[in-house]
Parts: sequence; C-alpha cells; structure tokens
Amino acid sequence: MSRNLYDLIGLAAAVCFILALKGLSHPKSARRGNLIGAFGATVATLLVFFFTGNSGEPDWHALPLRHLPLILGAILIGLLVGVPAARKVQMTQMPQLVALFNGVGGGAAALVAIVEYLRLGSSASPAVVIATVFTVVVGSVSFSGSCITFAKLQELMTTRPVVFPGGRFLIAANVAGVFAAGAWVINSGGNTPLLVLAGLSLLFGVLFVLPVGGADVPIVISLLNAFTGLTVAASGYVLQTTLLIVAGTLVGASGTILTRLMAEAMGRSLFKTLFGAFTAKPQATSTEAETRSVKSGSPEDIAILLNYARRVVFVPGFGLAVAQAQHTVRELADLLTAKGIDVAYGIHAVAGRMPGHMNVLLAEANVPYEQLQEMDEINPTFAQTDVALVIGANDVVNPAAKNLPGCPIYGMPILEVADAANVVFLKRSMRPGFAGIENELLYDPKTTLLFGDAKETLTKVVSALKNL
Amino acid sequence: MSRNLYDLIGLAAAVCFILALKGLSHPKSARRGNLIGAFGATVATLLVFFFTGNSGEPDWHALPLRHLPLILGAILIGLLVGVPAARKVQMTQMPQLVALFNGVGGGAAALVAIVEYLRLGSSASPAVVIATVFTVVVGSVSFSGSCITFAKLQELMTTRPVVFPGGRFLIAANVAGVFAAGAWVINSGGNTPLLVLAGLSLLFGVLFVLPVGGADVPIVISLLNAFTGLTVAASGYVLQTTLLIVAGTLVGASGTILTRLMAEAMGRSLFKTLFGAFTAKPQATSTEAETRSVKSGSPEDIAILLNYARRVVFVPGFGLAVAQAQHTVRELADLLTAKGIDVAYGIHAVAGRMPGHMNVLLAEANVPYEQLQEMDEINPTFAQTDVALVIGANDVVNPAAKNLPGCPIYGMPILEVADAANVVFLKRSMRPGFAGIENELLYDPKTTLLFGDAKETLTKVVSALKNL
Amino acid sequence: MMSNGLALLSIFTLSIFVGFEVVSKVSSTLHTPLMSGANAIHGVILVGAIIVADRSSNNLELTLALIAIVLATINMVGGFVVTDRMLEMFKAKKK
Amino acid sequence: MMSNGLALLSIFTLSIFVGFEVVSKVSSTLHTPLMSGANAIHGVILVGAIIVADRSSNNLELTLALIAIVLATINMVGGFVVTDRMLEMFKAKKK
Ligand SMILES: NC(=O)c1ccc[n+]([C@@H]2O[C@H](COP(=O)([O-])OP(=O)(O)OC[C@H]3O[C@@H](n4cnc5c(N)ncnc54)[C@H](OP(=O)(O)O)[C@@H]3O)[C@@H](O)[C@H]2O)c1
Ligand SMILES: NC(=O)c1ccc[n+]([C@@H]2O[C@H](COP(=O)([O-])OP(=O)(O)OC[C@H]3O[C@@H](n4cnc5c(N)ncnc54)[C@H](OP(=O)(O)O)[C@@H]3O)[C@@H](O)[C@H]2O)c1
Repeated sequence: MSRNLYDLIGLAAAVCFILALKGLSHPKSARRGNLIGAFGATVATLLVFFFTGNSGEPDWHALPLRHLPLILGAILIGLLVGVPAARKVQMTQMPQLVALFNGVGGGAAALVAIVEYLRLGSSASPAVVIATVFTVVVGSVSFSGSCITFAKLQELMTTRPVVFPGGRFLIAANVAGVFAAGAWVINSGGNTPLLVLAGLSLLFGVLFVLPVGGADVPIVISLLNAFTGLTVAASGYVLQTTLLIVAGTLVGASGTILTRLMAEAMGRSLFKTLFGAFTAKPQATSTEAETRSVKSGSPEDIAILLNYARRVVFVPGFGLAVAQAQHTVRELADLLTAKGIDVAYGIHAVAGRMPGHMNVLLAEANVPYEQLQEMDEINPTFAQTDVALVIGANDVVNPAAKNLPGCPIYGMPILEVADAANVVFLKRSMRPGFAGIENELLYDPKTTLLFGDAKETLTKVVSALKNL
Repeated sequence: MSRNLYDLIGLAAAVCFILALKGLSHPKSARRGNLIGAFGATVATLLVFFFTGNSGEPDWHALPLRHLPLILGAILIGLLVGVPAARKVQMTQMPQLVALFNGVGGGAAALVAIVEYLRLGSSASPAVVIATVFTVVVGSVSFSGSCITFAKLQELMTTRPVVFPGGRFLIAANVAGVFAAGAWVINSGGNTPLLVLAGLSLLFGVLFVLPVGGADVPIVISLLNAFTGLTVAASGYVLQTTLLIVAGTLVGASGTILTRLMAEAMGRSLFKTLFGAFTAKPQATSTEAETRSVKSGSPEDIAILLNYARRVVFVPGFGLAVAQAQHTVRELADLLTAKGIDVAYGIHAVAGRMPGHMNVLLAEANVPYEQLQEMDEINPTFAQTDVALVIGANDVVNPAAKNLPGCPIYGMPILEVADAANVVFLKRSMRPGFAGIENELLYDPKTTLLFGDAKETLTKVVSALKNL
Repeated sequence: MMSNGLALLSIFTLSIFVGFEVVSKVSSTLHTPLMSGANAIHGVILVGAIIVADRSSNNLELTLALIAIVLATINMVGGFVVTDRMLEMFKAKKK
Repeated sequence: MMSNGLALLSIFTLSIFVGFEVVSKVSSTLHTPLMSGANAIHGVILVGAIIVADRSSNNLELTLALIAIVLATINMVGGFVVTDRMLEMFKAKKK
C-alpha cells in the first residue's frame, strides 16, 4: 500500500473520530457515533498490518510486520482483559472502569514515546525529544492519577481530600523536579534521565489527585482523559503519524471542554476543584444537628401519603444504584400513574457517581424519557408537588450547598425538594452521603424517613399501595 | 522572512478567520468577531509584501514585489471604490451590496486562477489544471449570478422568477457545455478552451439565478457566497497557499450551513428554492379578491384604537425600511409604554430584504432588545393582543402562505396577526408585497388600513395620540 | 512524513468541519452579518491576486492580475466595513 | 509547499477547533458516554504501539512495546464496548 493511500485511509479514520464525537454529543445519534468511532479505530489498526513503507522512508516497515505473532498475542491479551471487564462491570462501577481505561491509555502513549526514544538514541531531533518529554510526563501523570481516582471510587481508600502538612511544598518540589528532569533529558539525552522523569511524573500524578475530594473525581477523570488525548497527539508527532495527531488532539480539546462543562454542571470552578484543597480551611460540617430527633415512617404510611397525592416527584441518587432499585421505582411510578397521579423524576446532573448516571439506570428500567426532568426544569414545579420521594440520594438535595459556606458541596445547585409539601427519604441510616456532610433536611418537620435498603422498602411500599 | 515564519503567520491569520466566524455567530461578540477577521485579513495581506521566497522555491518572489506601484495603485482603487460604497449604502440596499461584494470576490478568484494558468502554460500539473477549471467555473458562476441577484434586488429587473419556454433545456445544454469545455481544458490545455469555459460558466450563472423568485434571492446570495469560498480554496491549492485553502474552505462550509439555515428560516427547502421554478405550475395568485371593499381609517381613529389597548404588537416590514420610519415607531412605542400599554415587536426572520434586517433597523433606533421578539415567541401572544400594527409589512403576515398552495411564499411560517383583536395596516396602496401576491387579510373585517407613507402616517398617529 | 497533497487534503477536511460546526447554531438575527462577514473573509483572495501580479510574465497576465487585485480589495475591505456598520447598530441597543 | 512541521501544526490547530466546537453544546446527560467514547478514541495509540513494536531493536524495546499494545487494546476495545453498553440503555427507552 502506498504512503498516499495509507494517509488517505488514515484521514478517513480521523473523520470517523470527528463524526463519532459529533454523534456522541446528541442523544439520538450517540450510539451510532460510538460505533463510527469503533469502526474508525478498527480501520486504523488494520491499516498498519497492510502498509509497506517504500524504500525512501526508512522508518516504515516491510510486510509482514516483524514480531507479528507477539503483536497479535498482545492484542489478544488486551481483548481478553478489556472486553469482559467492559461487559461485566456493574453500572455503579462504570466510572472506575472508565478511569482505568483512561489510565492504561496514557501509560501506553508514554511507553510508545519511550520505546521510540530508546530506539532513536542520539539521532532523535530536538523536536522529537521535546515531544517525548511531554508524552512521558503527561502520560505518566494520567496513568498514576487515574489509578488513584480508581482507588477513590472503588473505595480502596478514603474519598475525602487527602491533605497532609507540607503537601503543598512536596508538590512544588515535585513540579520543579519534573521540569529539571525534563531539561536534563532534553540537554543530555540518555536513558537514566528519562527514567527519573517518568518516576517523578508518576509521583506527581499521585500527589495531584490525592487532595481532590471524592465528589470532584469525575471532573478529574475527564481532565486526565483530555491529558491522555494530548499525549497521544504528541506521540503522533514523534511517530509522524497524522492520524494520531488528529485523534489525540480531538480528544484533548473535546475533553477540555467536557471537563469545564462537567465542572459547571456541578456548580464548581475547575480551578477550585483542582487546587481547592490547598487553600480551603478545614471543612465545615454541620455537626450540631445530630442529637435532634427525626420522623420515621412505615412503608404503609408512605403508601397512604402517595395514594392521596396529586403530584409525586422521584429524586433518585447513588443509593438507588447501589440497591439496584430502578425497576422497583418504575413499578411504583406505573402504579401511581395508573391511579391518575402525576409522576416525574428529578434528575440532578451529578446524582449517582458519574454524570448521566441516573439517566442510564432509569433508561435501563425503561422509564419513559419524558418523565426524566433536569434540575432547571423540575425545580420550579416542586411548589406544586405533594410528595418528593428521595431515593438513596442525599448530597443532591442537601440545603448545605446553599447555606453552609466552606462545606465541600457549597455552591452546587441542588434539587429544591424542600419546596414540596412532603419529603420522604429512603435510606438505610442517618449516615451522610458522598460528600460526608449532614443533611439538615432530614430533621425538617415535613420530612419522613423510611429506613432500609431502597429496593426492599420500595417493594414494601408498592405492595402496601396495592392493598389500599 | 523564512517560509516557515511566513506559514506560521499565515496560520495565525487563518485562526483569526475561525475566531471571526465564531464571534459572528453570537450577538455579543459579533462586532469583535468581524474586527478579528479584518485584522487577520490585513496581516495576511501585509505578509506578502515582506516575504522573500528562498532560492529553492522558484515560485516565490524576491523583495520588493515586482510591479509594486501598480499593485499598490490597484489596492488603492479598490479601497476608493469599496470603502465609500460600504459606508454610504442605505440599510435597505445592504443585500445588494453584499451580493456585489461577493460577486467581485468570485471574479477575483477566477482571475487569479486564470493568470496562474496562463503563466504556467503546459507546465501546470494535472491537479493544478483541475483546480483551475473548478475555480474558473465556480468563480464565474458566482460573479454573474451575483450580478443578477444585484439587478433583482435593485429592481433593475423583475423580482419574479424568470422562466421561458425551453429554459430547462437551455440550462441542461449549458451544463453539458461547461462540462465539455472543462474536459477540453483538462485534455488539451491552451487559452481558447479556458475562454470558452469562462464564457459558458458566466452564462450558467445567469441562467441559474434568473428562475429564482425575488423572495429567495438572499438564499441564493448566501449560496453564491459559499461558492466563492470554495473558489478561493481552489485557487489556494493552485497557488499552494494554505491560508487561502483554509479561509476559502471555512467560508465554503459555513456558507453552506448558513444557506440551509436561511432556507429553513423562510420555511423553504433549498432544493425547491433553486429548482422550484422549473417544476412549479404557473403561480397561483389570489386575484378574485380585488373588487372587495376594505375598511380604511384616519390617523385619529388609529390613535384612539391604540389608546384603549392593553397590548400592542408592532410588525415591521420592508416598508418601514423604505420609509425610514424606525425612529417614529420608537417614539410611538415610548408614548404607548408611558401610558402603561404593553408594547412588543414581532420580528419575522425574513421581514425586510435580508435576514435580520429589522433587527438592524430597530437597533439603529435604539429599540430595547427585550421588546424584539421572534416569530415563535410572539405568535402565541397575538390572542392576547388588542392591536397588531403592521407597518410596511405584507408577505410576512400573508395568510396565503398557509392557505394558497402553489403561491410563491406557500409554506413560509408567518406572524399570525389575524389572532389579534384588531389589525392595522400602514401602507401606501393596495399593491402587494415583494412576492407579488394579494393579501386576503387586507379585506378582513377586523382590519383597518391607514394609507400613506409609513413615516408620515405614523407621525400623524403620534401627534393625534398626544392630543387625546 | 506525509505528502504535501495529503497534508493539504487533511487541512481542507478539517477546515470543512470547523466551518460547519462554528456557525451551526447561529440565530437568524445574525444571518446577514454572518453572511457579510464570511463574504469579507474570502476577500483574502487578495493575497493570491498580489502573488500572481508579482509573478505575471506579460501584460495580459499583469492586467488581469491587477483587475483581480481591485476586485479582491473591494470584496475584502468593503465587506468588513459594511459588516461593521451593520453590527455597530446592533451594539447601540446595549446602551 | 509548506514544511512538514508547519503542515502538522496546521492540522493540530484545526483539530483543536474541531474538538472544541463539536462537543460544546452537549447535554449533561451525555457527559459520561461522551467522556467514555472520547477515552476509547485515544486508544488508537494502539497504532503507535504496533509501529514501535515492529521497529523495536532489542528485547527491552520489544517488551515495552508489547506492554503498550496490551494497554492500548484494553483502552480502545474496552472503551468502545463499555460506551456502547451505556448507550444501549439510553436507547432502550425509545421503545
Ligand atoms: N454524578 C457524578 O458525576 C458524581 C461523581 C462522583 C461523585 N459525585 C458526588 O456524589 C454525590 C451524589 O449525590 P447523591 O445524592 O446521588 O448520593 P449521595 O449524596 O452519595 O447519597 C447517597 C445516599 O444513598 C443512601 N444509600 C446508599 N445505599 C443505599 C441503599 N442500598 N438503599 C437506600 N439508600 C442507600 C446513602 O445513605 P445510607 O448510607 O444511610 O443508606 C446516602 O445517603 C454528590 O456529592 C456528587 O458530587 C457525583
Ligand atoms: N429578509 C430577507 O432575507 C428577505 C430577502 C429578500 C426578500 N425577502 C422577501 O421580502 C418579503 C418581506 O416581507 P415584508 O412583509 O417585510 O415586505 P413586503 O411583503 O415586501 O411588503 C412591504 C410592504 O410595505 C409597503 N410599503 C413600501 N414602502 C412603504 C412606505 N414608504 N410606507 C408604507 N408602506 C410601504 C408596501 O405596500 P405599498 O406599496 O402599498 O406601500 C408593501 O406591501 C418576503 O416575501 C421575503 O421573503 C426577504
């Protein structure tokens, strides 16, 4: 295959990636978009196996590829690991998996640049060395950072921001070290400097993500995703492969925008998210509330309350996902609708553990799309709502986001369930949610608590309602 | 200046153009966007005067440019023609001017390709010859087509679609001729074939635009604008100048989208707009209505009507622009507002002679932005409106667009003034509007006509209102 | 290293996407200024006109090139000025 | 003819704009699938990993390259599959 044909097909693959991102930005075309992307990636991969460089371009390979069996074996291993992981992961653990996939991508890009650097030795041009340094730094940061986000989300470690005395100076020293090592690589070349650079960058990835509060982790994943994109673009420069440059840059740019959009959806500034932990005073938590009494009810009480309502809004949160209660919620909603009660779902952008999490779960349970309403849409309607049924959600309805400056979710827009005539919380205990802050609303006179696993209590409510 | 620096600055200019288009797409940044574009164009132009090609690239020039005085003189002439035209043109004639500017741009691009073709002679590569053919064809079409749109808008000729027997075959023959001449140029080269190609293309531009109805002219201007963009991109390929490729392609792509958006705003399909005249039966016009009587009123009658209204909606159209009555309308609106009457403006996307025309005129008169409402916004409110004051508009409120299949504006969404309790038309006569179709609404019992130049009659209404 | 033709093709393809995306959500109010501004941008063919004037090898070519310069200048400068005039009025309402 | 470096820079610049514009209006519902899909796209570094495996001149390089292939494959294939799974559920609701 001639170089021109190769580049032409590569360009077609790049166009596939653009169309993929375009498709993924609209609900109707999202799935098709993803398939177009997969198609482009497949084409791009197959391409390498069929391209022979001509004699004038020594960097290009003869057919068949050297080490073909090993290469195919490595791909097979990747498939055997990646596909089952992707197919079997629970919806609640999706964010972790995306973080991991992103991390290994960053690692792969760094390795590619390293191998090329080793091979070229002193014959690498300055531009290539600079691109290599960039790739190694950003790829390593993305790799180790993603591992930490994984650990946080999987609750292998605390989800709270980890700040320790002197952390700020350690980070500063680390950054200085990375720069110094980068300069060292660029000036003197050789393998040791590169190893040091990679090590310091890995460390930086850890230190960079540790102080981020758990609630902000998806933002960080998205940012690291953008980083990995840029890394891929830089390796594309090292290898002089346009496709990698285009694909990587696309992901880098769209990832950056996406990160900003996510931060906006959570009502946080990107800067504060990343560096907030260093400047914040010790976090405020509303601890005095704990001794006050709460009103708890039985499933029958709740069934009666719902039965006489005209409008009920469900507010699902992470607990719904944990309890896998989406189908039961759907059943309850159908029952209420059959009784002529107006039902809607209030979906907070960050309910659950990843943006759009609730939409995915409820779509899985075949909840009609029209009933899913975003925050801006549903908030004005709470005043006309008789019962707001908060199912395994906490932070997204916590008034502390408005009232308690300095608390981790301060500034995040919330679902104003307090405007409804009655609020019912379905949760297992008085424990706070992800952000670790008490919820004043639990103590509100209009609030009733129904303790227990959401799926079990909902099932009880459903049968109580049927018996009424 | 080295080639790399030259290309780098060229890239920066291209980025300016992207930012310009981005800026122009948002009301707040539109003016800044235009200035960024002008800056980019200036930089790009100056660049040529400072760049010396190095010896390895024979196509590039030594400094100073040859024929420098003549080049500067030509630029000066262009400035002396273009700037005053742009500064002095009346707002009502803006569309014509844009059409003309577009046409000369297309002509310039065609000339550039022709000159390069003449110079290269038989040494031109096949790719360059093909690009030249494309440039000459599309540039010539854009040039002559724009001239015809100018003539239509300036009313140097009829604004009705011009269709003549056998026109369809003439066009088909013309297209075939263009293709044949193109093949001739590509196969045998030489100047005669190119001349024939240019001539046939110019003819095609004329034949292409003649059958387009006046109301659709802005769509055609926008389409020709996109064409010119592509021409510029092709000349950029001929001259191997990336900046021209990027700038031309940007305009080509955005112009295509814009054309589609415009057509949608007028409720027409692009295909029908361009080829409708060939397939349509003779146009339906509602002629029977002419003998019926109409109700006309005095400025005092209208003043009284307005005085006792609670809500008044102004519907401005092309006649407002002709009469330059925007300031008087503003005065009337202020007067009504002072009396506690609710005032709004219903702006149809194609009111006037170019999209956004009314917004420009009313903005000129400092009408507050919040009072300007687009069709979708204002239509539901007419039912609560006491008086709809139609000022020099006709087609945009003509129910024929809904009721009279086959008429030139059939299918265009209109402002539903008929829903208002009273409709007042300010126009000079019973003559129809741009599309040349009778307006049934003029004969409606709820309609009052106030004959005369809009500015004069409005002034009278204002003073009558003051005297009440 | 890709060939020059392929590089230009890539640039062309990407520019199409940029052009499409950038204007895809423009409100109808801005249709005219946007058309007019885009129109001014393709006036940058002036650069090409100057280049061919410099390269021209006889009077015919030079004359055609000079005409192209005049036309391109009108397109470019006139286009930006008239667009600015339109937008100036839009801006007035902000006060 | 522009230099290769400049061509790549142009391509890079234009890609930035395409990436920015294409996703700039995405609704928050699609944030996760979009992130995950974009994540899968950068798995195309697999191409680079295969290239360096082919070029590798000693066992260290080959080993690193093979690791890169494994990781990149996981990123790419896993990413597309998991994104499809998410979106499949979105689609279910259309019925
Ligand atoms: N969507 C995202 O992108 C994203 C990503 C990362 C983090 N976050 C953060 O996650 C939080 C999301 O808010 P949220 O309101 O959805 O969740 P949340 O604040 O974490 O609250 C979840 C609630 O569900 C309850 N729960 C857990 N398992 C349950 C079960 N089996 N049955 C019944 N209840 C159960 C828990 O209380 P008990 O333990 O008492 O049962 C807890 O109060 C926000 O802070 C957000 O910033 C969001
Ligand atoms: N906006 C665009 O992009 C664009 C571009 C090209 C064409 N068009 C087309 O133009 C039409 C626009 O509709 P329109 O309702 O705004 O205009 P119109 O249908 O052309 O009607 C204009 C009316 O104004 C009256 N008029 C003219 N001069 C006047 C004056 N000095 N004082 C008072 N009245 C005066 C005319 O009646 P008298 O003669 O009786 O006074 C005429 O009925 C549509 O067909 C549209 O498709 C629009």
